[in-house]
Amino acid sequence: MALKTETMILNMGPQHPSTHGVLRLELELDGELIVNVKPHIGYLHRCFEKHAEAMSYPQVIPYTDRMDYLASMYNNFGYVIAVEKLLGIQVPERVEYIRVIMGELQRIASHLVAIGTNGLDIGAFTPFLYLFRDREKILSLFEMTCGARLLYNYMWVGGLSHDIHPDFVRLTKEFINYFRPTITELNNLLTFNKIFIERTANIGVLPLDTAINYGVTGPSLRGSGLAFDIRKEDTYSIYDRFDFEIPVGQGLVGTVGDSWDRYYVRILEMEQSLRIIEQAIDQIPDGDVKAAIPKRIKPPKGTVYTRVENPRGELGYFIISDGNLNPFRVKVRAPSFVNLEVFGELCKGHLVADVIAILGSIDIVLGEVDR
Amino acid sequence: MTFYDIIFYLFAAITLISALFVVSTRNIVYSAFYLLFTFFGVAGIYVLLGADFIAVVQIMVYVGGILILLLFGVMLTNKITNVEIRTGTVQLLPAAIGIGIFMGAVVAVMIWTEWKLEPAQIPLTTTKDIGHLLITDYVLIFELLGILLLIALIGAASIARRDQE
Amino acid sequence: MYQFLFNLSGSEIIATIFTAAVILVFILLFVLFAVWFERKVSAHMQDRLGPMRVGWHGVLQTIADFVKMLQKEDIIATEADRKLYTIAPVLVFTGSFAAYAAIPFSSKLLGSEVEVGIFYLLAVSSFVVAGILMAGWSSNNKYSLLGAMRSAAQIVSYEIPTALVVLSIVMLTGTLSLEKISQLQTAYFWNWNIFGGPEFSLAKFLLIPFMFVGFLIIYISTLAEVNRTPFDIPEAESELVAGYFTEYCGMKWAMFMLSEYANMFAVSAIVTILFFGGYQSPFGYLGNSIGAEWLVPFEQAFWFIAKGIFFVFVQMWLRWTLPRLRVDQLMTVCWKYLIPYAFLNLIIVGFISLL
Amino acid sequence: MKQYLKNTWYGIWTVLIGMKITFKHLFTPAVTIQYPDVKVPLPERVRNRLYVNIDDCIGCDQCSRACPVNCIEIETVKSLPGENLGTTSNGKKKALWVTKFNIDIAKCCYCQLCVPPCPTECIYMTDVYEFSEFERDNLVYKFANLTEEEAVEKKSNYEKFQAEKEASRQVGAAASAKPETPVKTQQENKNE
Repeated sequence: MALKTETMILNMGPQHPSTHGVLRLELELDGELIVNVKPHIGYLHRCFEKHAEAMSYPQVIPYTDRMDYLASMYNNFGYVIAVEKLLGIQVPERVEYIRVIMGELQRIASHLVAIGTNGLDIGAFTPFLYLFRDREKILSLFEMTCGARLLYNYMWVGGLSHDIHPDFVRLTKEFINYFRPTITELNNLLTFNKIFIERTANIGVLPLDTAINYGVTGPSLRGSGLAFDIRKEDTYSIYDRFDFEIPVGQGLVGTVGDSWDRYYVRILEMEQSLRIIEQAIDQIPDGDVKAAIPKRIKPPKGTVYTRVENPRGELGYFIISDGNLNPFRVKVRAPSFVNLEVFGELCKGHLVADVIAILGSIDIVLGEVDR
Repeated sequence: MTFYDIIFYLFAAITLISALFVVSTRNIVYSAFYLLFTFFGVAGIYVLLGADFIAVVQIMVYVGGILILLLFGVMLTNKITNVEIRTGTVQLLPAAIGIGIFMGAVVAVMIWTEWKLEPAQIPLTTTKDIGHLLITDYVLIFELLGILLLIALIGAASIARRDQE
Repeated sequence: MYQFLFNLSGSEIIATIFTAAVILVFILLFVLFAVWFERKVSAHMQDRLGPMRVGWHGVLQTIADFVKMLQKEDIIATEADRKLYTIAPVLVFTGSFAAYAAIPFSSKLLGSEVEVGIFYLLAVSSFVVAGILMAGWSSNNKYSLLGAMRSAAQIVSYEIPTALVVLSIVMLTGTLSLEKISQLQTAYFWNWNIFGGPEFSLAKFLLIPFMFVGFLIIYISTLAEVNRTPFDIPEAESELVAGYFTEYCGMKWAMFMLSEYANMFAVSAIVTILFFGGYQSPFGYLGNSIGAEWLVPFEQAFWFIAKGIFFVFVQMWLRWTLPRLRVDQLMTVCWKYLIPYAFLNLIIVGFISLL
Repeated sequence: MKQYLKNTWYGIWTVLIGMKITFKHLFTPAVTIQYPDVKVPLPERVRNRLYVNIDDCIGCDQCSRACPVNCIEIETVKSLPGENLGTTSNGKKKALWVTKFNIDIAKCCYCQLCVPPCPTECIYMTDVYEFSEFERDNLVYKFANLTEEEAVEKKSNYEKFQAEKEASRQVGAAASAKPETPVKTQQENKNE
């Protein structure tokens, strides 16, 4: 028996509490089932790429902070690597080690927010606050080092803005010891909670070929079962010196590539990041962190593309230099933006409540999507 | 006029007035909500008659079940944005004749029946007696009704089921 | 209490109004306390402090909030249906207030001794549903309507497992009256229904596990009936913003909150009465042992409120622990898990109580 | 059927585990503080409100050029040959009157790019972080220690001096025109 039905358009966002910022979703609903999703972006567009053309090379760094404001360190990291490649300078060992440690701490901090907000969208308020409590500890480490808690401007072309604090090594070790049990607690409280599993397992399954076709990277791709990590595939900095694994989604409680897998990959990645930090923290050589910083950054004519494994995926910087003080063009391959493309595909046939669970598991930052 | 009389007239007024609105309001959603007050008034009168069990059943089944279902239907078919379903008046003359005859019959029955006037004796509890009667004298009917409802339930579920693709 | 006031004043009207007023005052005081308590419980569970400024540890915070709410402008959206929009919060509160009429706080302090008490409680909750639907529809907001629909579907379905468990208790005690059910589980805690009731026999011990299952079922389903996490789908702030009361503000919104917290206590009271001895003290009465008979009702009221608040605390505890279910999973839990278990439980309890 | 029972059990069990964890946390001390009463000690490198020690400033404009958001505005007037402006604390001789040194802290992005270029280390970030204002204009911090009259005076002095020099050059009609001077004035115009 066919009844004549109509779909309903529901506007979700830009002021919706769980669209992670100012994303607007236009949902086409059949009852509560989703027929189609149209993400509308651009509410946070700040013309980063155009702006960078008017800035000198070091002045761009504070702007990269503001793209993915949950992983500022890593944005700096990618940018300075690109400019250093353009300039052809080698940074001191000490700088490389500190950069890796900072980058991995930032990855943990960023994943904590991703996991926490994913839980929060599903209704678990308490784990979210526990994770924020732990993130604050990482931010304190950063603050101690460079004086800022969110937008660091810490990595400079050819070096760092500050050397690490004398207490940094001790406090970081303390943090690692403190943080390991917290992950276990989180797993007990949220990850393996039956309700959480029901809400995320088999929801928003992203098959591997779709993921590759859309260019999805980062934990979202690894959740679908492909161990692709730029830290291993296209090693930069000194990542080849550390022993770590690339966790992939295995479909422990559902299908490979579902929301739960993407979530769980992040938890496993935090553990791997802890491993990297543990290895690196004892090996930091002595030296000057500002030795290689050039007085005037004026790269020769040329282009460069570098990519790093940002907590959200492949963060690429494409820089064209025309030999001036300002870059001619800075193009960013923002992982959140690319990952968001696949969102509509994931939501089809799910319920309204799943939209936010899926969105949380993709983990986008609107600052980076819109740039 | 005692306290109970006042309450009785209150409930009666609620029932009648809201019943009037149910038929006279043009907005269907309003009608449905007025029906709520009608049911409520009737339940109140049941309580005053000492039929507390029936009163509660009245609220539970009619308000909690049937009315909610009705509201569901009305609200989901009515578009949320401004388009309102309204009831109109059609076939005024035949309806008037029909209602006139019906009213006449009711009034005639009211007048010509020999009402027994007894001092009111409100039974303390009715629940137990109802229960006993249901599983002794009326057990067959009770069971049949149960089966009927079950069939209706299954039928409804099978109609409402999404088509398998 | 009604009888007492009636004797005192000699007027039915005054007695009625006073009884109602006492209950209303209790609800208001309880809500003031519960809102503060909820905030403190959630804060301490999340390693926070919660409100600390107004009064000792913020005890007067709710009053401050209430004053703020009174000052708020009463905004009604232009496209909203004014009449229904205004009635809805009143209707919702009426529903939860009416439930209190039948709850026995102690052997003396009870609004009305309704013979079909527990049945009545289940019935008046349908007013809340109608109110919620009214609020959702009249707001003229898609989120509100979705929230109202979900809420109505949820409350109507979860009435079934509740009723089934209630039925098993009714079979055990042979009465529908809340007052009588409380009276039966007298004196000490091992006489409570959760421990198989007052009669000392083989059946008592056989009943314990099934009573426990029954308690779990009714607790879960009442949780759903008052829209608390993990069943707070109708007002899920992360998906439907606030569900049926998205558009409300100021005192009208406060009415919804009032009703929500009043309902929390009401369902806790139901659980207490059915399984945990109602107003009966777990350890005997001080008033009886020192010969001060007048003390007993107060002691009973104390125990009743204490038990009620304990279950309210558990509700809060669950809320700050669990994520929320999806709307279809909510129905799955109800129809595929709770109802079969409740049904099975009902049959087994029926057989055992025949022993 | 087995799956069904397992689901039920798993559902109840994980809820209980979660409840155990939250109950434990009910008695752990809070990590938050009562902010305006209790304040977190800030680390020494903390980056908050900018401060300029104007006594040390030589008006070199390096910080202003390093700033990515152009929140620092500096105006200088060249000193006359006879004037002594004193020295900075690290021994540099001042040569410019700093007539205007405004920082619009509302624009500032706290990136600290202005600090390292300063040759006299006179601009730095302090640990003051509570400086909200009701008027946005109050967020423009004026660091120049010359009063307005003094600034006008210095400016006119310099212009007079410049005019005199020009006049003497024209009078002398010598070929010793310095190419440096017009460049300087141009830059000053730009700064205005």
